Amino acid sequence: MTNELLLWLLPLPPLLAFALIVLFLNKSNKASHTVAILSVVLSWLGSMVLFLRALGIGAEALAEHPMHDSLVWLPGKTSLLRIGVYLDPLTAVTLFFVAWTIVMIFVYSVGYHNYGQPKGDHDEKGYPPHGATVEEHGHKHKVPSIEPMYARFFAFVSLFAFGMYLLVVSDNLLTLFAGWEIMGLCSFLLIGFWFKKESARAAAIKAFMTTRVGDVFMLLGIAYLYVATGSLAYTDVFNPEVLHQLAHSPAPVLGMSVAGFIGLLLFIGTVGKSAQWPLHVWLPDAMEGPTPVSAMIHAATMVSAGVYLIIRVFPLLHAAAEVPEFLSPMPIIAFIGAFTALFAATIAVAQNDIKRVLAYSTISQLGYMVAAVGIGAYVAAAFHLVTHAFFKALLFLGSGSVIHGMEHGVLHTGERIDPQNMYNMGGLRRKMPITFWTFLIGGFALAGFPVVTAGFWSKDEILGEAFAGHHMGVFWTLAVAALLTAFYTMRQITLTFLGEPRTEAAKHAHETPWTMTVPLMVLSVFAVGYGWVGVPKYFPVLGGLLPHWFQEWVGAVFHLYVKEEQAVSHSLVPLLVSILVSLGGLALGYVVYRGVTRADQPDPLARPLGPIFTLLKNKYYFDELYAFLFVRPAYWLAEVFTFRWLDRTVIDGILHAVARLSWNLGQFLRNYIDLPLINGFGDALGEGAKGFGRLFRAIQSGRVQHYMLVALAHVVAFLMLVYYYATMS
Amino acid sequence: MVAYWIFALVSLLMVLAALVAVTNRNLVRATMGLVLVLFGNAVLFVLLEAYFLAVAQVIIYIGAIAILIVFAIMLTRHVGDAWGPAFHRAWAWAVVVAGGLAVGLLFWIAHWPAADGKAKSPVDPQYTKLLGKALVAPDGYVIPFEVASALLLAALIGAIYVAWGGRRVKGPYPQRSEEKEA
Amino acid sequence: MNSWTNHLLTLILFTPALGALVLWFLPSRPKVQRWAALVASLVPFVLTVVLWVNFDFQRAGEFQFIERYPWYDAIGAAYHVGVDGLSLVMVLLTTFLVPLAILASFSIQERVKAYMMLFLFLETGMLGVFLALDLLLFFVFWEIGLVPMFFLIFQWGSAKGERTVWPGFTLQARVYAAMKFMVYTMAGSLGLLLALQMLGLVTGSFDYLQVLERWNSISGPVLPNIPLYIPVSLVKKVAFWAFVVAFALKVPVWPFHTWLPDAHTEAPTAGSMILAGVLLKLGAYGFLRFVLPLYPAESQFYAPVLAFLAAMAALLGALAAWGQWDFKRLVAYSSINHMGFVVLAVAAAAKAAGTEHAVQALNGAVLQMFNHGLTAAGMFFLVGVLYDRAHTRNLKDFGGLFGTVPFYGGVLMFTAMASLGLPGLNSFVSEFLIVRGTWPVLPVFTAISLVGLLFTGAYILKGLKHALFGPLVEKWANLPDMTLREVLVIGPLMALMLLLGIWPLTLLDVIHRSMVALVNLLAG
Amino acid sequence: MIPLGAYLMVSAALFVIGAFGALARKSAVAILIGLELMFNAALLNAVAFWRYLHPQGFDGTVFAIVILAVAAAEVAVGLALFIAVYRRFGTAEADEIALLRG
Amino acid sequence: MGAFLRDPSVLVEALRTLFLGWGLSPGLTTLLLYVLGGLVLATGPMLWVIFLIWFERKAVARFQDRLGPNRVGKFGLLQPFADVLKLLTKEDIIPAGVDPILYWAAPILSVAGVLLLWPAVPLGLGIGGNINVGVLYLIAAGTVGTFAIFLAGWSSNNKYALLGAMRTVAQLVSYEVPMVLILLIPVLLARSMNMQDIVRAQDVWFIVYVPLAALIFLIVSIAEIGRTPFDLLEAESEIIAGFHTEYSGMKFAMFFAGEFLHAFTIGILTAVFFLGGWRGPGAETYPVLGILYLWLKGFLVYFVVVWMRATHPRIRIDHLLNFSWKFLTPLALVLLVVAALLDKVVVDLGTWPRALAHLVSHGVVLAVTLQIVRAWARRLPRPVVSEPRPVARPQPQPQPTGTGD
Repeated sequence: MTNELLLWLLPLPPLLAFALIVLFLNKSNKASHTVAILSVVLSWLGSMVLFLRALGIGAEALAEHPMHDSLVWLPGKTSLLRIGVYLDPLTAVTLFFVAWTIVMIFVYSVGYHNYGQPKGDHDEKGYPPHGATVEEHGHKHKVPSIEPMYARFFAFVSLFAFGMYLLVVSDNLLTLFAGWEIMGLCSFLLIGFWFKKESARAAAIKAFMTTRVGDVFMLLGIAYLYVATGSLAYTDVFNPEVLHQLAHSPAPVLGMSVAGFIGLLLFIGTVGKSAQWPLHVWLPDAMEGPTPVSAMIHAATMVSAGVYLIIRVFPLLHAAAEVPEFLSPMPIIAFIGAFTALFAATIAVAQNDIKRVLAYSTISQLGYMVAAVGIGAYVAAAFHLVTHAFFKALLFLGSGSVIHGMEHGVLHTGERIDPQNMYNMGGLRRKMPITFWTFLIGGFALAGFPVVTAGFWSKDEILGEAFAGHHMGVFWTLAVAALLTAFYTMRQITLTFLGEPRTEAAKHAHETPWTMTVPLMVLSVFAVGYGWVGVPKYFPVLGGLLPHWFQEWVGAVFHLYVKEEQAVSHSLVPLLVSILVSLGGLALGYVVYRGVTRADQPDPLARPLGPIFTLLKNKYYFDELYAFLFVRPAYWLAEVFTFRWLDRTVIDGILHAVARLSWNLGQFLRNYIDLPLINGFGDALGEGAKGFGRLFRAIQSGRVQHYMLVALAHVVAFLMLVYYYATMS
Repeated sequence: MVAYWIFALVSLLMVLAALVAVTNRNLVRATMGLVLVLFGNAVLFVLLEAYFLAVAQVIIYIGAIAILIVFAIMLTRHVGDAWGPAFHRAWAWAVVVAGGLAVGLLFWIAHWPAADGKAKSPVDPQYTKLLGKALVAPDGYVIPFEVASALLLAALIGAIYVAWGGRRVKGPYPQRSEEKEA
Repeated sequence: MNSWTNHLLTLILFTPALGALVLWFLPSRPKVQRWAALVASLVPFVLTVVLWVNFDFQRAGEFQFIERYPWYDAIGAAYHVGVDGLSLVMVLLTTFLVPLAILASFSIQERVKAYMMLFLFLETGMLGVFLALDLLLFFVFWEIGLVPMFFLIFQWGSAKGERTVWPGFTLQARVYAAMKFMVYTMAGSLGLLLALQMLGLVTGSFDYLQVLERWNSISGPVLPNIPLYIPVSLVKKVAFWAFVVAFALKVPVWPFHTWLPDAHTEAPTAGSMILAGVLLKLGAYGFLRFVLPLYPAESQFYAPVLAFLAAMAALLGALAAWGQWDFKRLVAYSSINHMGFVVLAVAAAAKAAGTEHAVQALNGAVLQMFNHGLTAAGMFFLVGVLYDRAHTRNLKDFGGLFGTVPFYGGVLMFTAMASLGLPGLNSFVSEFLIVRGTWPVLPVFTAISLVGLLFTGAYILKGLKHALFGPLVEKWANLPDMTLREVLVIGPLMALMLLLGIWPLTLLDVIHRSMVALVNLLAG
Repeated sequence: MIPLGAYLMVSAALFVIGAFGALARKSAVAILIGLELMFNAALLNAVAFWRYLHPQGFDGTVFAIVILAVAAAEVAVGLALFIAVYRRFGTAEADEIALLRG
Repeated sequence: MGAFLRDPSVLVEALRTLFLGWGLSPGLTTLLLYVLGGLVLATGPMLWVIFLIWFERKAVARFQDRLGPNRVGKFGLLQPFADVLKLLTKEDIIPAGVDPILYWAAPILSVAGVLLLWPAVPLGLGIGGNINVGVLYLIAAGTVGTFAIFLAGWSSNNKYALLGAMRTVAQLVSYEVPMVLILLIPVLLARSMNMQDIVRAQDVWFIVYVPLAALIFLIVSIAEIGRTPFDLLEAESEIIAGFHTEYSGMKFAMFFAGEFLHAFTIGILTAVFFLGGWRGPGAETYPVLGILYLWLKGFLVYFVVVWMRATHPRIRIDHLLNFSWKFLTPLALVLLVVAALLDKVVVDLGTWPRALAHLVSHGVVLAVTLQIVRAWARRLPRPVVSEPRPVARPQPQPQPTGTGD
């Protein structure tokens, strides 16, 4: 099979699986997960084949001549819009991590949704399973029950996978946007998967609407790009000449070049999708979905898509930044990224929900990537994207495993506690060893534990680039964020796994089945190993020993646009800072939270930080702020202003007034014109005619012939008269 | 030459028949006189090369009007019988007026220069076809044509209504009361 | 082209009316009437497919299948019909939707014969508007469409509710809606009729092509043929606004839109389907067929005004939809929102006459018309399905239906997403094209409209949220899922939504060719 | 060729005879017969004028056709009235039916 | 001979030369030729009637399982001649109180009315009638027959004769309406009132185009000639012999001959309007052959008429009139309108598609008509034959009240 055909076919198996499950297989759990997993494995296989073939071609060659195929999709007056598939080194690495994480998440989902367990006692569609009672060895006890909408889950998640594959293999922004939006829909469906839960419903809508804000801007950006270049394909748009032209023509607003403006608009799409401040609010709420979905959104697909986009359009941003007479969008991007990284990290410190911590850490890490792009470190951003995908998937799946184990305990003991609250855990390392070790690896990777973990390499590269590029603000912000990251990661590990169990449920927690642990193990391999393919050249000792394959591979894509930098003297400052914050944060976290022994104990930081802690715990009151600033006024605008006031009162009021006026006019005409004047006149006429009739009734003989006689006599007389005058003249 | 003879013969016949039609006491005979006049008129039309009108004359006057008259006579008993005087008392006045009319008309015709005129040009062989088209052409005679149609329809409905005589309409199989009682 | 297809348009146009007459003679049993009406409406669809097959797509910008017979020679009016790409698409939409609407109205129980006959007459009226190439004929069909719709709303509208017009004068809601619909549209038609007659008088013909040619070549400061010495520019302006108001009422453009929510809400399900699916397109079609070609200069001059109104429609329509708790009214307002984009595109095309932008905008507009026909019809139908079962449309009464009626839920989700403009489904393509076409021309209004697009998401999600999501209301625990008939109605709609989303060229090709012709015409 | 005057003479004669009949007869049917004679006279006139004066035009023939239609309508209504009157009064003598006398 | 077969007018030309050779003036010659032609046209059919009488008696007899005339001549062929002789020699009875002129005029008009139809009939290519308003002429000439019957009835001074005459007039006038309407259909299809043109237009016989119209025409024609099942005018059981009760001898024979000839004439007319007239293989080349074809077709229809006479009972007078006014007239009107509209659309399609379109339209009209008739018939009250008798059935059980509704 040719590469291009394979690329075309790549997104299709999940779509087919979606269609099959929705239309035919929704009754059978086994068939649906078989089909779903089979489909993603097929796509995975295709991705791997393509990846290997891409490796065979080599970075430079592939960057020069990417795999590309397209066909006409939309007509235009002068040009046709083509859509197609595309594979260059960036696509290849993205495809790599997407394929792996998706397969792992799919396999994990089988266990997570309790496949093979009995049906719940009173589970119903739209609520999470509540557990089933089974009789074992003569006594009843509760065990987790299978998800009532098992097949539906696999259908949705397959569609999700389709969206991501579509986005990745697209050769143009339009199909990228299509995949983007399909994922938006899927996130809506999956966050609201337990649709009868009020919180899930609200979260789903919040996710969709918040990302849609970004999407609308992005659509505008795409449209603008289409206007400006007549094409949306990367090959056409990122043509140096086109870029040059875009970068040198002014945009209507903000003093930007067209390229910069389009880049900014597209970036707003990223802000929405990758949950950057100020559109970050949806992501933590998205935890309402099942955990595999969280992993899917946070690692494999959605948020990665945002960063992927911004890296993908980097040539555009870069071109815009190159022209000094226009405002560059890059600082904005860097600012938002760095700010988000710090901002989210601070919130994460004060969260108790195991998934929420991770959610904020995702926002924070995405901020890293965005900031990296903002300072021009696109390769570092891509690198962090990949490593983050692996370890974040690992962490989410791990946390899901923890929750699952906790739920088992909760069901067993019947305690009424939140199985997601870290304060209710503790000491799980003994109960769930595989989960513990894999989680530990993931956590350390997140924290950037030096040298060993992938997270260290990628994060270090970002810091290094920031330092090297003299973006000191970004550098220090990110460094602080890294410290906080290490801190809350260790807080999480300590609270969850170390120490002693703080509740009965934690004591009865169980290791999860193999379908869940195997993905954890596989991902932990990548969480460690993937870092080793991208060790920077300048790194002491190791830099010479290990390959810096990633930098060369992805960098090849951008060498076409970015001039080779002069050999920058690489300082050791960022490296040291990186190691310092990582280890310091970890240590600090362990020290502070080591002493938590009771479930209802207040957070050790609560007292020293005081109101700041409350602020952090309430996420800086952003939800409330948005509700006050946007949501409530919008509701008022919609219900009261537009509908009740403008439509019903003003416009309809005018109409009704006109109607009433006409009505009254008609009444007036009838009562004062028609009846007295016109009818009166008619009546008078009739009366007059009657009078005449009375006068002339005498000559009515009633005999027809009489009348005729008279008439004819007149004719004769007339004839004679005429004849008389005719002859006279 | 033949045409002259035919014309003379037919005209004479027509006048005689007309006299019969207005004087004969027996209405059926009077009607037959009328029919003869109508037929004679059709012959004159043929002489005038108005073939279509000749045929129409026969169809409408003889085929419809005369038959209707006959029918009416037969539907009303005794009316067709030769009974009583044909004219009412004031018939002399009628003679006077009709005579006056006759004198007037004859004078007119006699003194009208165009009266001894000859036909200007022959009739187009396609005349009937053209006439048909003219009758329904919007810039032709469609309005008189439609008015005539409307008139005929009105007459049709009116005649039915008037002659109906208020009889009740019954179903095709009137239920006889005996049958019901049985 | 053989001689049979010479009369194809006439056949398409009058088969429904003929079918209605046949219906008259058939027994009044509902079953017979329904199936007969369905068959009668399928015939034009089949004929339209034949038309589609025989259509010369290379010449989509010209009128084809022209039939011309003198009708009223004295004033230069003729029975003149023909299709170009634009009409073809609209005819296809009409003949495609009507059978589905009739199938959807199988649930009508009372006075089925009258209902079906009205429906078929309505189809003829709508088709006539799309096919007519004679101004007078156009107007006649324009008005013909009103009458059946009026009765459909008036007689078969929803039974509940009333509206107070002014204190002491309260009407039943459907009566109110029907009257409003009728009076409103008639008011618009008044100006249209006058303007049409003026055109006919000035150019001496009612033939579209001749009017087009002569009207645009009028030179000199004073109008010919009219013994009033009025300056041409003034007349053109007034006539332009007469046209615009008539069509804007029909589209409808803010602030002439308030009849629409009432009429759509009160009409029977199938009536709403057709109302939203086709009748609104009449207005947009009028813009494309008459306003732009006849008044290129005025359109260009007043494009910002039109764009402002359109942007308002897009924004306020979406907002008002969001503010609704009546599901059907919500969908009704969504039509205003969607059609606002069409008018926006028209305005942009007028402003940027002759450019690539104009072509793209108009492509988007026509495609949006078709797409909105599909999605709005689908949404109305689905609301109707829900109403048939629950006898309420209040969103507050629903909840959690996704578990009870999963199939319905899926279908509703699909259709709603199509309406929202999810890529991969039809509306996205048209919205994208419109934005692409309007953005460079009218950036501010496009931006306003895009805010509307944001709220499109909001109201769609609101509907889904309250109907499908949330805690289950016990009342609806045993709600039956969709029947086969209902699936047959929505199935073709969904198939087309998907097809057009994935492969818009199926329609866009012909639309594009005709729009290029139109834009070239505008550019002169 | 026969001169126009000859036709006019015949027509005049018919008209006068018809007029006399219509004026003098007692029976309603007979009056109708008289009227028909008058109609025919007019018809003959119309056709004769057409033939002699405007053989290319249509006015005369159309006029004749309208006369035919009017005559037919008149007879139909007249006879219907006649029958109705006969039913009502038991007679059809015109001068006995004078209820409309003022 | 060959020349005559190709162009029969050579005979006329030969005669004309002959007469001119005798020294007659051209005008007189023409007149003479007209008279001669008229004589031939009048005598031919009259002689043919003699054969028709024989044929009908024989055919009806066969239908009724009898032998029919078989005494005079071979197969009784000479029987009609014998009858004619008998009638000629009978006493000419004139009842008292008859109106002498009209009484005499009636039988003559009766035959004349039929013979008047013949000049319009195209006998072959270039032979026979070629009147441009031929169809109108037919209708006009048809009225003469009506008059004859009416005069006969009225002048006889006989109650039954008058009743018969009234029935006849009512019947004939009623059936003239659908006949005229139906005749307009072939006129419309041929775009001409000239019967020659109508025949020439029938590349495909019009019966293929408009079978219903042909059927209606046949029915209406039978009614026009007053034959079974429409022979109310001489319903023996009700009004003795109808209008010719008081006629005997040769005057009666003329009525009789007129009726038979009329029957054959409508056969010929049906052939002309719907069966392609004189058309047939070779009729264009040898017009005389056309006369033969026409005769055969006419005779075929005549046979159908005889057949109907032998098989159908007479129908009631009110049915007769209702049938015309409430069924045939509306149907004919609908057919006419449908044909007119349809033909406007399909006229350019070529012969067969056009014929097919018309045929299909007739199928549709027939189906709709049958539906309507069926629906109407269902609503008719059935004549009650007898009250339903009480039938033994189980005693009704007392139903619990309040549940049914």
